[in-house]
This record gives sequence, C-alpha cells and structure tokens, in this order.
Amino acid sequence: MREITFSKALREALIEEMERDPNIILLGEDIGVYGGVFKVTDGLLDRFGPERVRETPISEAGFIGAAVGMAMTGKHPMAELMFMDFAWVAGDQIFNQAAKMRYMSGGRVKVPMVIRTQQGGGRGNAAQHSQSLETVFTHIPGLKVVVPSTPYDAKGLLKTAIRDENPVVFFEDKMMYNLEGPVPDEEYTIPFGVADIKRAGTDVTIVATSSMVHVALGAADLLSEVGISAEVIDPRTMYPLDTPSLVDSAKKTSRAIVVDEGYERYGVTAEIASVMADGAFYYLDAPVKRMGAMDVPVPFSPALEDLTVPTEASVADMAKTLCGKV
Amino acid sequence: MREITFSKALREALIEEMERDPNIILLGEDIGVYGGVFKVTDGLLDRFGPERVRETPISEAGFIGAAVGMAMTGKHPMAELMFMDFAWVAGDQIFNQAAKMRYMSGGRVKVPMVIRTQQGGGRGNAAQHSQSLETVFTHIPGLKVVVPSTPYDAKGLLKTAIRDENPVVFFEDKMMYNLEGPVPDEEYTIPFGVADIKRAGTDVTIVATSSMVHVALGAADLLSEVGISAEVIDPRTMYPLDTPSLVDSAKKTSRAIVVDEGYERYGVTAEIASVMADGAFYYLDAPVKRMGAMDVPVPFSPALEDLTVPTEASVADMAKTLCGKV
Amino acid sequence: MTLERDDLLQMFKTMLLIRHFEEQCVEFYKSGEIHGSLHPCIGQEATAVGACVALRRDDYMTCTYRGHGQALAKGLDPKQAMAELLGRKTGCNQGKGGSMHFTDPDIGLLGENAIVGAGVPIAVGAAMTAQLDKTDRVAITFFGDGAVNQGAFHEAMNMAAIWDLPIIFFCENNLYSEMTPIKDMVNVAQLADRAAAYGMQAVTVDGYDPIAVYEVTKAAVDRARGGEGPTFIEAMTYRLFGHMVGDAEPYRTKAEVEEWRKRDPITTFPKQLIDKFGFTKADIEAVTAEVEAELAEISRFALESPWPDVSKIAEDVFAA
Amino acid sequence: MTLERDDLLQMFKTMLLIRHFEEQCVEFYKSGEIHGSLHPCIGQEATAVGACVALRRDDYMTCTYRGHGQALAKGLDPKQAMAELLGRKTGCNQGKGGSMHFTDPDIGLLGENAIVGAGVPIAVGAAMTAQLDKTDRVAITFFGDGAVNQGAFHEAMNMAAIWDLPIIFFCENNLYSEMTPIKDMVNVAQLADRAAAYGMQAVTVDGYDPIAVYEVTKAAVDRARGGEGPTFIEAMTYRLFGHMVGDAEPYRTKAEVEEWRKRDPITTFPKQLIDKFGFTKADIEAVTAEVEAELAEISRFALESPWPDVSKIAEDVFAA
Ligand SMILES: Cc1ncc(C[n+]2csc(CCOP(=O)(O)OP(=O)(O)O)c2C)c(N)n1
Ligand SMILES: Cc1ncc(C[n+]2csc(CCOP(=O)(O)OP(=O)(O)O)c2C)c(N)n1
Ligand SMILES: [Mg+2]
Ligand SMILES: [Mg+2]
Repeated sequence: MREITFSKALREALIEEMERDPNIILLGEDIGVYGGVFKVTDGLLDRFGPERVRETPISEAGFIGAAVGMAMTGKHPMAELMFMDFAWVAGDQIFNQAAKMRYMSGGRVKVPMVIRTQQGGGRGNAAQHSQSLETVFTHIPGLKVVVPSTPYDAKGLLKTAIRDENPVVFFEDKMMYNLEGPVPDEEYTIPFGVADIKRAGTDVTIVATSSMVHVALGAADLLSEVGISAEVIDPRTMYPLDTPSLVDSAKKTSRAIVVDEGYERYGVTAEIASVMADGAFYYLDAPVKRMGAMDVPVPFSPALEDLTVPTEASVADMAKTLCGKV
Repeated sequence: MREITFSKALREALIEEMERDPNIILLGEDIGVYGGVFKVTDGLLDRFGPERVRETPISEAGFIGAAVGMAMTGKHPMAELMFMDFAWVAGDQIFNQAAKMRYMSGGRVKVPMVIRTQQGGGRGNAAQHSQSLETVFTHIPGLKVVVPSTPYDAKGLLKTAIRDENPVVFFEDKMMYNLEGPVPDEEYTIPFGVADIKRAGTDVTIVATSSMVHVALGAADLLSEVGISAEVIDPRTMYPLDTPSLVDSAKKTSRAIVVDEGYERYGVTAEIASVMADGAFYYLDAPVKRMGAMDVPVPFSPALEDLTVPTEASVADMAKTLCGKV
Repeated sequence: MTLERDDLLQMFKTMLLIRHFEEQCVEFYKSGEIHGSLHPCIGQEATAVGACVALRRDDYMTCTYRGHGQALAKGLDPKQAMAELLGRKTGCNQGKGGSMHFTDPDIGLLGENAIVGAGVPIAVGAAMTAQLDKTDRVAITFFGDGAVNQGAFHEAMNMAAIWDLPIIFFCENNLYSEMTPIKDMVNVAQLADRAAAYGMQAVTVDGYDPIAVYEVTKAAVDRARGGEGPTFIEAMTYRLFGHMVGDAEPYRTKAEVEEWRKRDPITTFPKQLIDKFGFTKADIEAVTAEVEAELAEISRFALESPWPDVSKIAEDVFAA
Repeated sequence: MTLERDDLLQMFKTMLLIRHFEEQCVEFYKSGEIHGSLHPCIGQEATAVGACVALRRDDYMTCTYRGHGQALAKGLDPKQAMAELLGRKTGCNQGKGGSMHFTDPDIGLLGENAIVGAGVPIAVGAAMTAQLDKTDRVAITFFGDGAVNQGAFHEAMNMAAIWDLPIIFFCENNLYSEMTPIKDMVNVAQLADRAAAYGMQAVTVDGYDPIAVYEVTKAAVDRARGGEGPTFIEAMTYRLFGHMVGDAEPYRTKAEVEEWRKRDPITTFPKQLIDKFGFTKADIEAVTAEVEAELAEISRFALESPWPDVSKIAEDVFAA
C-alpha cells in the first residue's frame, strides 16, 4: 500500500468530501492563499474557490458562531482553529451553542459541522500554543471528539466526521503532520467509537491517544526486550468511547495504564482509568495507572518541555512496575 | 452559634476583607445598585463606593482580562461572573492568561484574584444557565478551585480565597444562597486542601461536592434506616484536593461513591474515583462508583431537569447495591 | 410590499397578542406554572412587530431570551410557545428549551439565546448560507443595547460588513442592560454610532412607532435582498416591565416609567389607527376580543398539554 | 520632555540594537539554538522606539509575540531577552516563557502575549490600577492590525473609553495579519476609524518615522497622565521580514517589500540624523560599532548561560 503523510491524508479526505458535497465550506485563518499554517488546506483555494475556502478575520468566536448558523441552515461548515488553545476565545460558540443547540431545540435543528484543530507540545511553542484540551471537549455533552494517531485513521475518521450530522471536533497533533503511513487508494471510512488495537499483547494494556500512541508503541518495544508483552490500544474517538474494548483488554491483561498528552489532573486519563477500574474490577492485579502531562503550563525551554509529557521510557517504567519487574 | 444564610456569610467575608485590604476591588455586572442578581453584594456599593464596587459592561473577557492586569499591578480584584456558563466567553482570560501568567513569567509576576461565580441546576434556567463546570477549571493548571457547601465553609473559604496570592475560582450554588447554617461571630478562615467529614460512618464513603453534599447527607439518612452507616466527606476545594483524607476514608469503609453535579462523563468524579481506586486499591470490596449529571445539556422542563442529577434516593440506592443490600 | 390598511390592523393585533401573551406569562410565573427566568418584552411589541412585518417567513432570525414577541411576530405558533414556557411536550422545543430558547426552523427562527451577543454571529452564518445559495433570503438578529459591548457582536458586525452579507442587526435600545443604564456603559450618543467602525450603514428609529420601525426595517431588508449588504438598526424603546419577573427596579424611577408608558404602543397605536387611518373603535374592539379568545385557547392548550416523556430525556443530544 | 539631540542618537542606537538583535535571533533560529516560533519585528523598530521613548520606565505595557523590539525599547535587558529566547535559566522568565512571553515587572512589562488581542484588556486593568492609585502612570498596549477584529480588543476599548483610563492603544498596522491582508478583513479606510465607535480620540501616524511616532505617543501619554483618557494610535508600518521565520511569503510581492525597504527606518533615520540634525557619519559609525560590540556580548552571554534547573520545573505555577 502507498505511504502518505498525515497531512496529505487529511487533505485527501477534505478534497474527496468537498467534491462529493458542495455544502461543505471551509472557514479559517490563512487557510486559503497560504494553505493553512500547517499546510493541510494547501491548494484547496485554487480548487474550490474563495466561497468554499473562506479566509476569516481573527475572530474565532465570530466565525465558529457563523459556522453554527450555517450548519443550522443547510451547510456543512468546517472551521479550522489554528491552535486548539484558541478554543478559549470561541468557547461560548463551541460549548454553549454548537454543542447544545440541538438538544435545546428539542431536536428541531441539527448542527452538522466540524472543528478541525491542532494540539500538543514538542515544538517549543510554550504555554499558550501547546495545550491538549481534549478533556474539555469530551466533558461537554453534544460534541463528538476524534483523536487520530495515524494517516490511515486520520483520513478515515475525518471522512466520518464530515458525514456526521453533529458537531465533531477533530484533533490533529502538531508533531504528526509529517508522519507517513499506509493509506489505501480506495475510499474508506472508519466508524466512531471503535478502538483499534495498535499492537496486541498479554501482560499489560496501554491505552494511548493521539501522539501518545507512538510513545506507547515505543514503550512496548522496550518492554518486549525485558519479556513483557504490552497491548497498545487506541480509542481513536474520545466520545463516543469504546468502553467494552478497553475493559476487555484490561480483563485480559489484568494491568492497565492510560496515557494521554493532556494535563493529567482531572483529565481524560481519569475517565478512562475509572471506567476500566470499574468494568474490570475483579480482574485487575494492580490499580489502573494514569500518565498525562505534568500539572504545569507547558514550559518553553527545550530543557523542560519534553519532561512534562510521558515518554517511552517513563511509560515502560510504569509498565514494569505494574508487572513487578523492577 | 448564630445561624445565617450562605449569601450573608459570603457578604460578611467580602465586607470584612474589603475593610481590611483597600486593594480589594469588585468588578461585575449589576453588582452595585442592584447588589448582584443573587444579592450577595447588596449594600457594598454604598459602603465602599463605585471605584471599589465597579459595575462593568457586559464584557466578561474584558473585565476578567482587566482583573488580570489589576492583579499583576498590585490590586486584588474579585470578578463576579453572574453565571458560570459565561466563563465560556471569557475563557481565554481565565485559562490562557490568569492561570498561566505566573508560570510563563518564570515567577516574575503574581496574579492574586478571585472569580466568584454561581452554578448548578434546579431553577429551570435551562442549558446555558445551569452548568456545573468545575471539571474545566480544575483541569487547567494554575487555578485553585473552591466549592463550599455550607455557610460556615463559604465564609471561611472565601476569606482564604481572598488572601491567596493566586487566581482562585469560587463556585457558589444557585440553590444554596438561602441555606442557613451556623457561622461564628469571630474571625476564622479555612485552609484549602482540607476535606471535611460532614458525617462519619463505617460502611460506605460518599464523597460529595457543593450542592451534592446535602444530597449525600439525605442519602445517609435513608441509609441509616436500613442499617448502613455512610460517611459523607466534602473535599471543599477541588484543587488542591485532599487526596489522603479521601483515600483513608475509602480504606476504612472499603466502598466508595463520588457524587458531583457536573456532567459525569470525563468529569471530576472520574478524577476523584480514580485517585481513590488507585490509593485504596487493596482495601476496596467493590469498584468506586461515580454519580454526576446525565450526559445531556440541562433540560428546561421541570418534568426533566431534576432527573438529570443525582438524588438522595439514587445515591442511597447506589450505596445499597455496593453494600449488597438490595 | 408597502403596508396596506389591513396590514396595519393585523400589526396591531399581533402587538396586542404579544402583550396579552406576556401578561399571561407573568401570571403563570407568579402562580408557579412557569419556572426559571422570564424576561417579558412588555412595552417592546412595536419593534418586534414592525420589524417582522418587513420579513418573509423563510427569512432567518435569531433573538434573545427577551424574544417571545419577535418569535410570535415571525410566525411561531403561540400555543407551542406557551406550552414551551410551561415545559410541556407540545412546546416548540418539546419543553427542553424553555423561555430563553424558542426555536422553530419552519419560520426561520434559529433560536432565542440565553447568552448575550451569542445569536449575532449565528445569524451571520445564516446570512452566509443565503448568500451562498443565492436564495435572496435575509437574516435578522435582534439583541439589546447591552450586547453591543460583547466581543461576539463586534466580530459578527465586522464579518457581515466585509462580506456584504444580507443581514440586519436590530438593536433594541431599551436604555438598560439588566439593571445597568447603557449610557454609563458606552461613550457614544447613539449605539448606531458603532456601525461606522465597520463601514456599515446605520439608522436610529423610534421603537415605539411600529410604522417607523417597519419602514427602516423594510429599507434594510430591501438593501440586503438586493445584495447591498448589512444594516444596523437602533430602535429606541423601553420595557414597561422589569428586566425579569422579580426585578424590584431600584435602578429607575417610577416617573421615568410613567413617561414612557404615556407612549405605550399598545395604547397609542390603536389611537393612531383611528385618528390617521380611519379605523373605528369597533374595529379595535373586535381585534381585542379576538385576541382575548385566542389567548384563552392558548392558555388552555398549554395547561392541558402533557409533560415531556421522561424516557426521552437523553434523546436529541445528537442527530442520528 | 521634548527630544534632545542626544535622545535622537539614542533612539537610533536602540533601533539598531533591535535590528541586530532580531537578525541574530533569526540566525540562532536557523542554527537550531532557538526553538518554537519566532516573529521578528524587523522593519518595525521605529514604532517600538518612537513610542517607548515617550514612556516612563514605571509605565505599564503589554505587547504581542512580535514584541521583542518594544520590550527592549522599554528597557528589558537584552542579555536576559536573548537568554530567554534560547530557553536559558538567565532569561527574563527563566526560560519558561520564551519568545512570545517576555515579562518584566521591573520595567512595567506585563507580558508579551501569544493570543491575539489578549494583552489589550490586561493593559486596561493596569490602567485601572494607575487610576485608582493616582500614580500618574499610564499603560500602553501594542497589538497588530489583525487584533482589531478580536472581541477582547473591542471590550477593552470600550471599558477604557467609559472609564477615561490612562491608556494608549497602539496598533501597528503592518498591512498583514499573518498571511492575510488587513484590507480584506475590515471595511474601513483606516483602523483609526474604529475608535469613533467608542468615542475615543484617535490618530494615524507614519510608523516608519520614529520622530512622528514619538510625537503622537507623547501627546497621548500627556493626555492620559493629565486624566484626559485614552487614545488610539494607528501606526502605518511594515515588516521587512515574513510573519515568522519560515514564512514563504506567497501573499505579497517582492516589489511591495522593496518599496517599503527603501524607507527602512534603519537606513533612513541615520540619514535624517545627518542631514537634518547635524550628526556626522562618524557619530553613526560609532553607534553602530557600539551596538555590534554589545550584541556580541549579548550572544555570548546567552549561549554560555545554563539551562533551567530541571528540578524547578513544577515551581512558579503558584505564588506561595
Ligand atoms: C455573556 C453574558 N453575560 C451576562 C449575561 C447576563 N445577562 C442576561 S440579560 C443581561 C442584560 C442584557 O441587556 P441588553 O442587551 O440591553 O438586553 P435587554 O435585556 O435589555 O433586552 C445580562 C447582563 C448573559 N446572559 N450573557
Ligand atoms: C486568538 C488568536 N487567533 C489566532 C492566532 C494565530 N495568529 C498568531 S499571529 C496572527 C496574526 C496577527 O496579526 P496582527 O494582529 O496584524 O499582528 P502582526 O503579527 O502583524 O504583528 C495570528 C492569526 C492567535 N495567536 N490568537
Ligand atoms: Mg437593554
Ligand atoms: Mg499585522
């Protein structure tokens, strides 16, 4: 199978879907002439014109609000939030409007829209440009939340997101755009709420999301060197969450770690750990462990930044402790 | 001891602290002439004048941002967010600015400010005026989060909040303002990070926050009728969280339920349940259970609203199940 | 369309219906039938009706928690509206939204909104749809004076201006935002002065004169339909009731209220109909009787309507 | 204060220091010494220096990720600045903030900011402190043309206007917000036109003329100190470098850049000093040599500085 980058996989999904459905409209800052600061929308302005690739002022509340209005009137807007951190200036339109509109209307309207955004550390962008805020989005009812970790998943899940009739938030990881991976030429989609076992194993379950999938896979390699067989499982969507698969894996291995790049405290690892601890209670040999980002705003210095997130070594160490191999 | 309302306890704390420290400045909508829509600041304009009780335009991002600037330059502002739901229009100033400023500056500045706000359902205010968003605030490093459940706690914790040198978010419950309770005449403060056992018990631990403390106490009454002794423990501050006390209680009773009015999914109950499940792993007879609000925007109809949050009966039922008494 | 004689009487009828409807709401609130917060538009009926008469049923609209009058004027079934206020299954939102969230896509109503300023960008999005689809629909967004200090308002105004969108920004300047006088919260003489910052056409109108409101709105709608872009309308109006039921009104004087009450459109407009347009007292009385009968039916319908199905509580979060 | 001859030379020196400092940053970025995003103000030195000369050291200031020049002009130690960019312990923020977050309360710098528009209300708060304390300090907030479309800007402008705050809103209109021409994003001829919406005094100035910038800023500062309230300044300027290191600049022509480069203040201002103010070529050369020596020392200091203490990574989230 051909290998393409994460970024190209996303662009293909956008192009194919925009060709299919003329109601899909992109909105965002610098997405046109420049093709987006991470180049995901490169070439789309030429292809689809300025009405469908609409460059906006620096008015996130304004254009996400406009996307809500477009979605309620028959369009399928896709708003690009250049950095997830900017969700905070558009919070009302995302969390009070897009997420709640259908329910408040008693099902009278629907709000089919996608917010594509980009998250995570690793680029020295410091505290206001490096957050992983999936917890906030998954906590609020009314939004679906997608966190792809491979080019294959990215393309298939983005297509599903675009075809969904609800507000979907799609999180890309800023360090992953150049990651290459196999993506078939043929059309495919990936359903929401289906976790993917990225590596099968028997001794310990590592649930990992987005960028942390690769960290977990690296950890699994390290673990195999010391005779520990780790299963790496990627929920792919945070909501809906494939609880049964996660619980089954924990039942099978009887030990589990949950790894995510968001702040650990009151973060998504807590939800996942607690549903696993509940569902697999009588099977667990040890408490479910959580590993997220340190409880600090992301520091700038390269001497500090990477220390705030889980690494292959730290995840492997945790697994060894759980398996009694230290 | 005299009994006063929750609202009066808060007002006393404000008055005493404002008398003590001229740098304390209140900011907010309708807090002056009207005394605040929940009347907490009643009379303060007359007492302290318009410079210290500053009525603002409907510009939450603007005046919370201004509070950040005041705090960085020597004042101790207290911004009132009329409903917590409005945090979403001021999110950037709360989460990207107030919370991160000190860390980003490498400790060069401090941001001593309080955001007082009001939360919860029960008044038919529907989806955009009934949220309990403590999860969002506790997830972001740099904020302290206070959730008092009694007039006594409200006064003592608000004084501590005001004397803290950091951004503190103080959540009042809209149904609790008229709740009466004992409050001493003498000056006192309550330290952050110290949970309070609201009722001691031996068979099951119920961790409950804010309004849910009263639900838990009611449940404990119901449980005592069937011979189950429930311990009700109130963390009082979500961050810092008194993990040792919670874990100790779970170790003692070997069964635990966490009850909170926020959305259950990816909510604070997950954090608390998972730290308890981890810390008391070898003592627990059953999985730690979580009870939060249903995973829906708060519905308006009185026929629906109350069904979305835990009740005395539902908490008692859960406890009975855990104790094998159903 | 210019207003015909019949339109005028119909306008009065709608205004009166709104007034009686809201007075009934206040009663229901006091008797405990209506929960939550209730923000009557009593005194502001002329803006709602004057503006909505200039619109087509398929035009888009957003408004605020104070939008009952606008919703009814745009065509919302008053029975469904009242049932919604009572939290019943037959409400326009099945009881899930309530007073602050009336929504009805059949009449283009994309929601009242409980967040100040939030409906403004949403209406901008609807106008974008209309522009893209070349349907010649327009969008209107109603908001209060206090909303002009909210960031979302600003961002939305600018987007509409740069994209020449078919939208009318309709500001009901009732002098107060909750309990705060707007004059303390802006540094301009008229809120219409704000529009210049966006290069947008603007006009201030007497919001107690339904015909004047109709005329400026009609002109703005014509411009929008003709592709000439957005207009900001500031209508000077006044609520004869408090901000919400329960408001003790310490922030304004009785004399001020009385001054405005003299101009109450519900009493002055019928006089005008008689004096200037040749209607008779009997015409007015007939309309009044009709409204009273309708209202009795509305209340009965709402009171007798069933409660929402508890088993459906978790439905409608997502579309299938 | 009016500008003395020595002030002029000092202004040039600061401008040159900023230019060389930033050119060095670009080098360090390319060689991998500087991580993250880097947004040089190359070409915009005249606004930074012209404005900051009109301020006192104890005046408050907020700026943006493009604020290195302003920070240096306000008095930030360039060694600490460079060390911060390299993520070192000796940086003004101990390496925790980086390029977009220089902060130094000793010179009133309340932070650059990585969120467009966010520094604007923060400066309003500082101006409130000054007004409350009657210290006669003023606040200045620097932001770009793109920021005028952000809600926080709007809310802050309004608050400053209604409360007559001692603050200067300094908009560097460099024609682009990232890769987007501002002319497509507003519907007014000059951004200064926005100020009328708030009843605020405004002026547009040539941002490539440091003396003109000084003069309008000085007038605004005097008004603010005198209790006469806020001023909005729009300085027309241009970045001679891209938005950030790595910007391929497809959105503007080489010819446009060359047109502005002809007026580059770093080359035109010294000419003006010689032609109009009687300085000699030797004066300029002496300053240039000084700056070069300083810069060598700055770079050496930064490169030799230690990394932050890993054990202190979790410190500074909260004050004790
Ligand atoms: C963002 C936000 N802030 C504050 C409120 C609380 N609030 C509800 S109505 C209101 C006053 C609005 O005044 P105005 O815009 O003049 O409308 P009016 O009520 O007079 O029709 C306020 C402050 C809110 N709902 N949303
Ligand atoms: C709220 C927000 N939206 C978007 C961005 C991304 N961004 C960074 S700089 C920039 C352009 C700002 O342009 P302008 O205000 O003109 O300042 P300049 O960079 O030209 O100095 C954008 C869109 C951001 N940092 N914050
Ligand atoms: Mg008003
Ligand atoms: Mg710019």
